[in-house]
Amino acid sequence: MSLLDMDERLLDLASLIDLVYSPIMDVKEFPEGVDITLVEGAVANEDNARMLRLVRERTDVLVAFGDCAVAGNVTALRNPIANPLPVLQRSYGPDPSRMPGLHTPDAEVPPLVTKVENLRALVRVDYYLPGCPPSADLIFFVLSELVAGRTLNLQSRATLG
Amino acid sequence: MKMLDAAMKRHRHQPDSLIEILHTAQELFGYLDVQCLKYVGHALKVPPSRVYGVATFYNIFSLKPRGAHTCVVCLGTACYVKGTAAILAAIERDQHVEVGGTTPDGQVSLVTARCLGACGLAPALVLDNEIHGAMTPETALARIKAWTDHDRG
Amino acid sequence: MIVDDIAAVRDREHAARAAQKARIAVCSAAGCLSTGGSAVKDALTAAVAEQGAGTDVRVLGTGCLGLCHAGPLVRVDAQDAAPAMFEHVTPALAVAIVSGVVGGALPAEQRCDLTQPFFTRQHRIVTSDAGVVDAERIEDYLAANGYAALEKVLTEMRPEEVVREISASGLRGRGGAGYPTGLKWSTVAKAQGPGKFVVCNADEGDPGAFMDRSVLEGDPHRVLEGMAIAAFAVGAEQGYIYVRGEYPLAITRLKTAIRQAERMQLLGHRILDTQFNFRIDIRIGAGAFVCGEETALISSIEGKRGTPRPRPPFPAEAGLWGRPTLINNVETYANIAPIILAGGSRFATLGTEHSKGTKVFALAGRIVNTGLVEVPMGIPLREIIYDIGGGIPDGRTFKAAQTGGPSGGCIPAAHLDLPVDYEALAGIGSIMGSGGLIVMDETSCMVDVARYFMEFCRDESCGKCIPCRAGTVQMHEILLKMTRGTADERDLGLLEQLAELVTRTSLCGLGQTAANPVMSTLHHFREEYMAHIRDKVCPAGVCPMHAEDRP
Amino acid sequence: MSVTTLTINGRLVSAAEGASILDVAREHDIHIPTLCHLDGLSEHGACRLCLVEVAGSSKLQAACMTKAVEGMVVTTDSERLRTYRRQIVELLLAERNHVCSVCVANRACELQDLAVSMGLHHVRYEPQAPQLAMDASHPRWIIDHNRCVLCTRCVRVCDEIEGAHTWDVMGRGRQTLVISDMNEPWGDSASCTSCGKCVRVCPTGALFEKGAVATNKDPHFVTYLRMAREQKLWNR
Repeated sequence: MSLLDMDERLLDLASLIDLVYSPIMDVKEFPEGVDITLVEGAVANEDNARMLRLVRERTDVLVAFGDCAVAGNVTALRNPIANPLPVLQRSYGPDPSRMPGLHTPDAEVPPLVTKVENLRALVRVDYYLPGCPPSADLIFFVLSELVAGRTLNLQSRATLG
Repeated sequence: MKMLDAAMKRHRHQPDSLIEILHTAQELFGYLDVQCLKYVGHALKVPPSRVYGVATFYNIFSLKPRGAHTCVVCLGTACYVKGTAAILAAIERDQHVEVGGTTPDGQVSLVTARCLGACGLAPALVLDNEIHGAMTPETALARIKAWTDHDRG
Repeated sequence: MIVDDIAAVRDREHAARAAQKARIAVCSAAGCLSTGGSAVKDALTAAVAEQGAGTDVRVLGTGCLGLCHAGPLVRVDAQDAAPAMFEHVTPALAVAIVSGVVGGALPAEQRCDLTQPFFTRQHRIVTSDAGVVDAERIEDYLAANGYAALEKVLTEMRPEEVVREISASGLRGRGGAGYPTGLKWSTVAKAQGPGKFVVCNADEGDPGAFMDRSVLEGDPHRVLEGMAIAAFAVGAEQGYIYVRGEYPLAITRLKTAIRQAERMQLLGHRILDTQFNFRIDIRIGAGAFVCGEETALISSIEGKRGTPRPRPPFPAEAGLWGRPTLINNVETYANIAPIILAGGSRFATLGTEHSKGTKVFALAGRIVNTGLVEVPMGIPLREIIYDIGGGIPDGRTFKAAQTGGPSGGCIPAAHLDLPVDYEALAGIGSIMGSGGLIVMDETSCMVDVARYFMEFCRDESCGKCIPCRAGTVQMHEILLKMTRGTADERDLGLLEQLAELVTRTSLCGLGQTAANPVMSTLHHFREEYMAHIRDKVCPAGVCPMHAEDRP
Repeated sequence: MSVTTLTINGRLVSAAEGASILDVAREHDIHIPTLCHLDGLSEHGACRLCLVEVAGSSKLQAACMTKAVEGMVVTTDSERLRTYRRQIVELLLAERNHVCSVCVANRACELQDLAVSMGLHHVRYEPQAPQLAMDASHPRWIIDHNRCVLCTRCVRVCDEIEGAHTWDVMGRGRQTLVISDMNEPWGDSASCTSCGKCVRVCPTGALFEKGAVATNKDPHFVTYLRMAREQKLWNR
């Protein structure tokens, strides 16, 4: 959402990029030969892990976008408990029929991983863009720099949280 | 309690004798419970949080009661090189007890030591204050079984 | 008690000895006791009584006889006969030995060859009383010229002369770092103010080290005498011995020894009828490795959590309760009396240029002769391991020698000819340490050994400063990943950076040396690390090399 | 009072006798990062962020605990020091559960500020994610161990200023934990006077007021109390 906070600056960016994959686009398969990918969210289930590895393989510059991708953040709050099941039971009640697919993973619902990881734990990350959410100004700065082919140096512009 | 009082008196209730007094208390009662710690702190004029801080800093002090028997597995380098990890694992498996814990029936407490200084006899265990050297998983389990068979009848 | 009385005790003891046919020494150090040493001693004593040899034969419990793996050990010193030693002695053999002594023909079985290099290559200064002095009898220590050095110091020397003699000897701290003892003494001696303290660090914490334990158990008076001389030299009247709680026998023997010495006016008030007063109290450690670090040890003696504080100020200026405090370890104090008696310059003839005297090593691990040895400084490592130690058992090959415990490093075969002294060991990334020497063969994995020591440091970190508390956790985490085959080269880079951080920024010696085992194994055995990281293989076959449930 | 002259980062500066390197640096607007230090409390010397290079010494020295000495040449900022400081903050962030986005002290936290000032955007170390408790038994305040950095400011202020010594530290190494009395719920503490000083000196969101969002704390709070008590000076 904070992408949209860039307001009219989005139009400037739009003229410089081709958006080839996004959750709001009807593209099933992550394309090859992508220049820049912003990955948001932590790795919480096996499908996330598979997807992340695929993205890494097909992307030139991978940016961990937001605190969850950078550090696990809220997604990783369950890590001290080690096993996701108690968290689910606490949220959805102990009755397994109320959370089909979670007790016994199926094709629809990928199994949760025991420990939520940030992106770096699984793949090489080129840049980190922290913030929960990152500010629109910062996103604009990062995208402008990367699109222009410059090496990103955030220094003290960004903060976790 | 009388013997504890006597020990504290011998040290003239000096706050710096705290560790010595905790040694005495543990010898007398087998472990240090909160009531005892409060009593000692009060007598030596040491704040409760500091007493607790000291008692939990040192490995030898136990705030939980120990089992009837104590098995200390040496994890010193010489013992490690000669396979003490396998002995520890065997005891944990066989007796269903983790390091620092006591078997459910209160018979055997399992603890580890940094080094017993009996490296010439590695791997070494201390079974109820007696050092046993050149142990194997089998001989260690046999020794522990001897206790439990005897006591569990 | 005055000097003449002490001389009388010595004379009586010598006379009694001259009348004895033989002395039978049973090793009463913890090693032999654990293999049945006390039963052997009981059997010997009973047999002597039964055979009516009470006046002819004396049975004594002495300090470590060295060859721990062959215990219980019994040594027989008969008049007009070469000494003999028996190994793996049983109560039955004990009876036979006594019969042999009485009858004039010792049993031939289970004899220990005293001409083997294990015995002949040693040079005993610190351990010279083993086999001669009964650890629980002050008379024995006196008969072996014990407390003669204290007497000499109190009656013939001025404090600054004592310090000068120790400086001239070139003695360096035997606790690990090797700080010149004389320099330390002179700093404390020069420090102003009353109420100075002398502390003996007997918190022998390095796993694999039991030299101090043997000295305390076998010859406690020698340590007390060393401390008393130090107290005289620096001007202290109160001493503390900080002993590990894990050494109950050493504590008992020290308590006995202090009581005996006080009774003979060798400790306490007006020692040997001079103006010198010196009292020693025992403080029992409670299981914290960090308390071997001197500022942490001070906190612990003060009854607090054993956390260190930054130096300077050094304890020599502001130590226990803010007073100037001299802290040396057991072996250092055990060297003092011999130096005073022989003279500092004589002591300095032994050893290398910068490392004088002898060093006691505890040999353990994959070596034939496990036990306690005392060797001159500068002896090549190869000689200790192959000649004295008897080499590697079971036809295996030497891989590394670990010295200095969790603060030290692993020395590979390429450096076996290195002379053992402070500088040489430091030069190859290890340290002399307190004297633990653990030998490893090809069944040990160096990555796993590094992980083992890091786990040790992680668990023994006091938690005060961040680099040590959290840095050891992360280094252990990375080493664990390596042993599970889940580490990559990024992790290796992180490990090396963390090693530097923890070494350079930690508050005390524990943290500052915690990375040594990692750095030394990385330096000497890098290919083994790479096998774990790149090929996911543990060449020694020790590491599990499979991940637990990770995504 | 005699004056000492020394060089910091190439600048010749003067110092009052007995002043620490940190005191002198601050007086001359030379910034040295700190965490466990707080004006008015005894020095702890444990965070190691204020380590500086002193010419002639092979070891780095903690600026908070090292006295300024005549002729001393000090470097407070170098590539090496920056690397170490950054690593230390990273280690802290990985040690417990510092989740800025859901923390009451977000944007009013000294740990977060340190990270920002170092341009630290991610942590390379394995997050330890320990399972730690939160104690909300006190009627006004909460202690959340997930956010504690073990600076012991609370322990020191409680002991040195309030005189209650409710807080201390238990365990050791990574098991170290700040406790009240015999590791009892804070709300049950017999020694706590509910003065709230501990909350006011906490650099992170470990000690916080119920129902309130933390704001930046007054770094001179303890100095003020000391001045007021010892010199009867109440000018804030």
